[in-house]
Amino acid sequence: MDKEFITRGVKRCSTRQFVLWILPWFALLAFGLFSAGLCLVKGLNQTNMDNRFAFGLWIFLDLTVIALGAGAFFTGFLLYILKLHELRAVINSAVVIGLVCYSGAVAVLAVGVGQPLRFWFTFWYPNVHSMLTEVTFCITCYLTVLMIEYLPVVLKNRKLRQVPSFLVFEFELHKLIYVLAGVGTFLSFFHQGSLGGLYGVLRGRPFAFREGLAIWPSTFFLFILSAAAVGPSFIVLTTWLAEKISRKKLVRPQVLQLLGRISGLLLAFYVLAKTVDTLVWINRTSPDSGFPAVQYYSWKPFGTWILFAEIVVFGLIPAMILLAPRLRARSGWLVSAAALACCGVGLNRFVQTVQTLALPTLSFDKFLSYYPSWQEVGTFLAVVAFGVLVYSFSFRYFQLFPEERELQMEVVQEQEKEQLEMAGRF
Amino acid sequence: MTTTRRDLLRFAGGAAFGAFLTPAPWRLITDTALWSENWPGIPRPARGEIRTKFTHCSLCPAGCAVRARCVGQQPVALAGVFGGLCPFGVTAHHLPYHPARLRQGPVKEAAAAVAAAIAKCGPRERVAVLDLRPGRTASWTYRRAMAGVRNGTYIAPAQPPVSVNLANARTVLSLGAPLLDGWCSPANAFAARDRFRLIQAEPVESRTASLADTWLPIRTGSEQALALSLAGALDTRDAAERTGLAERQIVDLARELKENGPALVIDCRMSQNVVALNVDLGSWGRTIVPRPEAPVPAAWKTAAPPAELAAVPDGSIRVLLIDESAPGEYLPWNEIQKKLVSGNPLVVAFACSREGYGQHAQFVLPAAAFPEVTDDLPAAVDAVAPGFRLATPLIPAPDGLVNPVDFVAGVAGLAAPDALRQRADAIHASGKGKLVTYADGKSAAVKEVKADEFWKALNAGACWTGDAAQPGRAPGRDFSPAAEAAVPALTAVAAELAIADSPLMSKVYQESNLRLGPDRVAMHPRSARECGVEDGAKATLETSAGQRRVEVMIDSGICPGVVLVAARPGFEPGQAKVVRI
Amino acid sequence: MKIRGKILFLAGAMTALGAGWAGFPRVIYRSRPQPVDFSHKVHAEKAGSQCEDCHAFRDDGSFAGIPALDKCAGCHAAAMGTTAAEKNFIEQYVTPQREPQWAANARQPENVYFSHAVHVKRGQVKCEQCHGPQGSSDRLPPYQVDRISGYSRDIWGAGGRPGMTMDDCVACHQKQGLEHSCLDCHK
Amino acid sequence: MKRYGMSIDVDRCNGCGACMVACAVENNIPPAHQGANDRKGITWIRVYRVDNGEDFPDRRSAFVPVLCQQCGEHTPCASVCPQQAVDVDPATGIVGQMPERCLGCRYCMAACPYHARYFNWWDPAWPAGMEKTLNPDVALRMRGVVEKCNFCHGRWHAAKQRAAAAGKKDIDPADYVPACVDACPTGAIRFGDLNDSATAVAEDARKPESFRLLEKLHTDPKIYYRSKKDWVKEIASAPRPGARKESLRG
Repeated sequence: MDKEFITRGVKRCSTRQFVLWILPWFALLAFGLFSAGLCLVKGLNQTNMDNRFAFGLWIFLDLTVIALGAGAFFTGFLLYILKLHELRAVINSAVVIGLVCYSGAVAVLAVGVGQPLRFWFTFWYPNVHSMLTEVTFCITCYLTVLMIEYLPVVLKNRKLRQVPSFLVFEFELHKLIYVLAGVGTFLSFFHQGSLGGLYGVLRGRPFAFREGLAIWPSTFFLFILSAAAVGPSFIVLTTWLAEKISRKKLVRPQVLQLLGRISGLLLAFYVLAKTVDTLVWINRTSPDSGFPAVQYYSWKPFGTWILFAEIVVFGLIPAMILLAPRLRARSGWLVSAAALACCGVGLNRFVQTVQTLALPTLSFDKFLSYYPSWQEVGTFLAVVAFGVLVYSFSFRYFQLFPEERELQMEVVQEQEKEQLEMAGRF
Repeated sequence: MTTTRRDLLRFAGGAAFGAFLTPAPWRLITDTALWSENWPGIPRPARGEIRTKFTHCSLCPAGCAVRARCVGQQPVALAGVFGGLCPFGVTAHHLPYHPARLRQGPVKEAAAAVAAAIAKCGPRERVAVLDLRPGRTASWTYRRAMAGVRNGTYIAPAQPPVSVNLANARTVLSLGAPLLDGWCSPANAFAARDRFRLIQAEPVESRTASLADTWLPIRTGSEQALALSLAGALDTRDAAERTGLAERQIVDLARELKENGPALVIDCRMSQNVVALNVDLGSWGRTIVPRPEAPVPAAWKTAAPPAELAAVPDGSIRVLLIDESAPGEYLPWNEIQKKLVSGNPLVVAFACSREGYGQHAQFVLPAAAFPEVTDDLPAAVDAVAPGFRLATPLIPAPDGLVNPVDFVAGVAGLAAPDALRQRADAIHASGKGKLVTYADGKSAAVKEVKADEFWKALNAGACWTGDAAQPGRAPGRDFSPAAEAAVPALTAVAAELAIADSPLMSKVYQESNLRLGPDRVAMHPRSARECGVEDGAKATLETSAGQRRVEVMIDSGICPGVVLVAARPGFEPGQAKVVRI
Repeated sequence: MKIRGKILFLAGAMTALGAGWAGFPRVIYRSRPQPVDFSHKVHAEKAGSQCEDCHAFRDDGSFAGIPALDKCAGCHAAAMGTTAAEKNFIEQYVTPQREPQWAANARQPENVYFSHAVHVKRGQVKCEQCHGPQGSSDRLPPYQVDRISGYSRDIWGAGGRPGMTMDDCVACHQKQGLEHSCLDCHK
Repeated sequence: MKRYGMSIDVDRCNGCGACMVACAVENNIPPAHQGANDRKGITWIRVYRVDNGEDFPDRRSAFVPVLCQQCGEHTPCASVCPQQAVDVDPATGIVGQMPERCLGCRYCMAACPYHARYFNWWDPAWPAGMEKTLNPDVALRMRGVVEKCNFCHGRWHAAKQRAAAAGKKDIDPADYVPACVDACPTGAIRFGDLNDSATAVAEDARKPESFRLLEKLHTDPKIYYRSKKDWVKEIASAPRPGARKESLRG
């Protein structure tokens, strides 16, 4: 029934099948919206956050999804600025992923503040010294950019093309795309950084506090680097998932390998930088503020293992795999390495947000624990469901993978050739 | 021509565009934010002229002088006149609004029932008043009333026969008395604090203990033994065994008390042994003097003498009127119950809430809460000279309350027109002492003020202090041997004084763990392990006061084998059991 | 066809503009009449009274604001003039000892701390500077309150009214170089 | 320019909690919601119980009142607030918090090493009738905003007004004393202008046994604690796991 919406020349599952696929996600979304509603109407007492654990699951979610969404800006940057044309194959899907991640993050931020009605104060009375101001400005701006970048994808839809003015508009937009990519890149570089700064500037939390260049602590740059590193990995991951779920070939393996290679390269840099930063912090920054770094890791369960896992298991190892052409060539290795990298960035954001708050600062403090309430988890899941839905719809009705059609042709031709050959035999 | 969908879209587009050029959308955004400033349901503090009123806090016998900051007539903040107040005093002006506060009661029915019960009182059966805070003018009225009733008895918890003079002390040994935590007026205690060395002998590290110069952690119930051995009436080895101290410590302590005098030994009720020990140490007349009392009208001398509960024969009280509106030391209910007649005795309690004896009484009649009461205060345990201090109401009492004094006087057919005024006049007539007014801090000799002015001043915020009486002959040093009580496996000890508290006290026991909340107990890790509970565990606590659900807290400052509980009215230290739920 | 589109667009814009500029202010404010129609002018001329005579300071420097009934009753125990307003006032309020519920246009929000003593006595600010020519007005301005925010129009509203909005305060404080922190004026 | 500060004699504090409730009375802080606990309540000044880590009978405790330390140098909370709801008053050195401007993002709470900032998790509510006892000099806060100690700013306003009414240029120090100082029965807390070396506070601050919490963070707190006991002085420094048993009460 929705045939005329589906791009020519690509196969999509039957409407019934599609409905069956999205229904559970819609259910999840509904539940999530309900719990978010509770938090908005009854207030944040619905969460398990408290005066000492002022941030919880949500801020962790924000930092993580935005790091993963970095693929959007970085792929754009590689494609339009550095002219890596192979990446045209994944740029659309990258944009969708970016859109999903950023809109999700903004939504959660809106639920997470005590007085959402005052959201505009940040724009009207901004405190330029606050990292959160930088974050808010950049995220909102970049979200608009993403929407504009998303428009062409939408307008290319088979049905919408029928409106002539849309076509014109879309064409005009295309001229803009380089500007957009540039702006987008700048903005996201900036707020990936300010998200890192968010905790790096906390002088009162020596576990997170870092020295740095000018007004920016070292975490500012580490976040940019790590985000740029895992962004491509996440695209590899999602594309692979899409291929598996839709049981189709969507991009040429070389593209994914290229992404993997870039990811690995940056990850290697990141691991190096992170190591240096950690050493400086352990030997200078932390002791200078009166906190011997060893004590952070003597509060169970957050022992030194967490540092090891962050840098080696989820940093060095995937970087090695992705840098080794042989391993990279095998999709199994490629994907699992990408997955490792993504977990790594997640762990790093977790350490930044949760462990920082759990550790005591006053000598008579306790080591604190925190478990999110179901309302918090629900809101978290809403973002996930929202993401899956947007991606599914975009995948079904828009052309996320331009190469898909050709790949399909090739498959068909091969089949025909075989048939001919067979015919020739007899 | 027809309007198409496009036309509508165009119109709408234009409207949207135009709207942004008007103040409306921006104003709406602003207004919603402003609306969040006066969020619905947030009360608005009343404005008005700021006035200052004075009174005396009647929450405990210390009776601190209070300066009240009022908006119009309503007190909004209390502060001490001679220094700080305890947290209960600071928030006392909330008590009338306490959710558990009693506002209505079957007054007529109670009066009728009492009259009927008195009418059919047997020859041996008694009508009794239990007064938790003796020494007040109200107490005198009760005693006079009981003198007028057949077999009328006035019962009160034993009062300290002496009061202490902290100002003179150089060494103070406190046997479990919370000297710095509400035993006497905090202003006095801390004014004198820097001049004496404080030795606290107590099984738990109480607030006083943590501030004391020396804390002697002794076993529960061994205070008397320590006192006796210090007086040489008990062998040191024996005492060491009972208290859990080293003999050496006891010997040193004894020496210190002798050498670094004037010494003062106190315990919660200034028991006979402790008084005798003080006499022994030669403190009589220096750090310890007989309890002073302000003059009373000669006509009152016919009043019934105070009786201790123990002195009343069992099963003899038919009518018991309990005044707990002025809280003091609560006598354990099971003791009281023994004294009641077997066949339906009548118990009437006058109280602000059902918390206390109300649970056991047939009738609970609502009495005035602190800033509404008109009452006076007995001499505090740290008052060397006689005094007269009024607790005058800061706000009018709501309708439907009963004044226990009037009720009892009515029962006895005693005309008690304004006993407080009579007392004041008697004091004035004595011509002794001086009148200290708080507003200006001036003091005038009583001789110089007229009776009316005297009375007016007392009501407007002033106190009368008489001349310190001569100590007279010291009481003979006769010691009552400390009963060798078997120490139970787990002993419950009260953490706080049981005082009615404001909802805001949640700051110190719910929103922080500074004080032990009513639903919490604290114990040493070891005894917790023995009971099979750990920190934060839910458990049931069984004491003589009954059973209740509590949350366990670990505190290694508590003597093993002791469970620290927040005292409730009627609670008494003793055997306890903590069972995990 | 094209023209028609433009016309429709403009029509839409015009409607919105009209509604936003003319209609909206009427909708957003709720108006409340004053209990008594009181003339500052009359009192200033006939009784020759100054502002301070009725709007007095207390000893602690706090400002009494609108005088209570007894102040009025001091003169108006019985009718002094012949106006219906006064007659009405005496019957409605003085005789039954009922405080008139004045609607104070100048009452600042709960979160604002404004001390008349500091401004008038130390700052030497004239009443008119903020309240406008209230003293010579013949009738009280109607009390207009924002339906959503609940603030009086003088406190947070359109221009053309006496300057008692936060922006007015800030402007003056900046001029005087007296602007330190939020808590200077907020409580 | 004044620099208001406080000195707290830890050896004198008996942990009665009068300061905590007096603060709540003065600043219109509501009683706890039944769901509140020691981590969700609002206590602008909070008395912690610390101990020397020994076991009975060698255990000794001390009580440490902790309120906003009014940091003077790169004040952690002021710099992070995205919408200027936190500011340091140059005239008094007091760190101010504007509930009406606050977005409730709680970034400042994460930034504060002294845990002196509190969030309104619930709508403020009082038992029926008790709202009559609210203080008109302090505005009530709404749900979803952060609040903290501001040295009883309402009293500062009142003092300024009294001075103006009396035609005086400067306020009388006796007129401006925070509620906790007023209420403290032990006289452990002193308040005054640290810039004026004659004040008792400035004197205390100079005493050898006086210290400030986490001084090495270079936030220049204006609350000076002091104690003669060495194990009490340790509370000034960073936590050392195992050195002191967790103080489970207080």
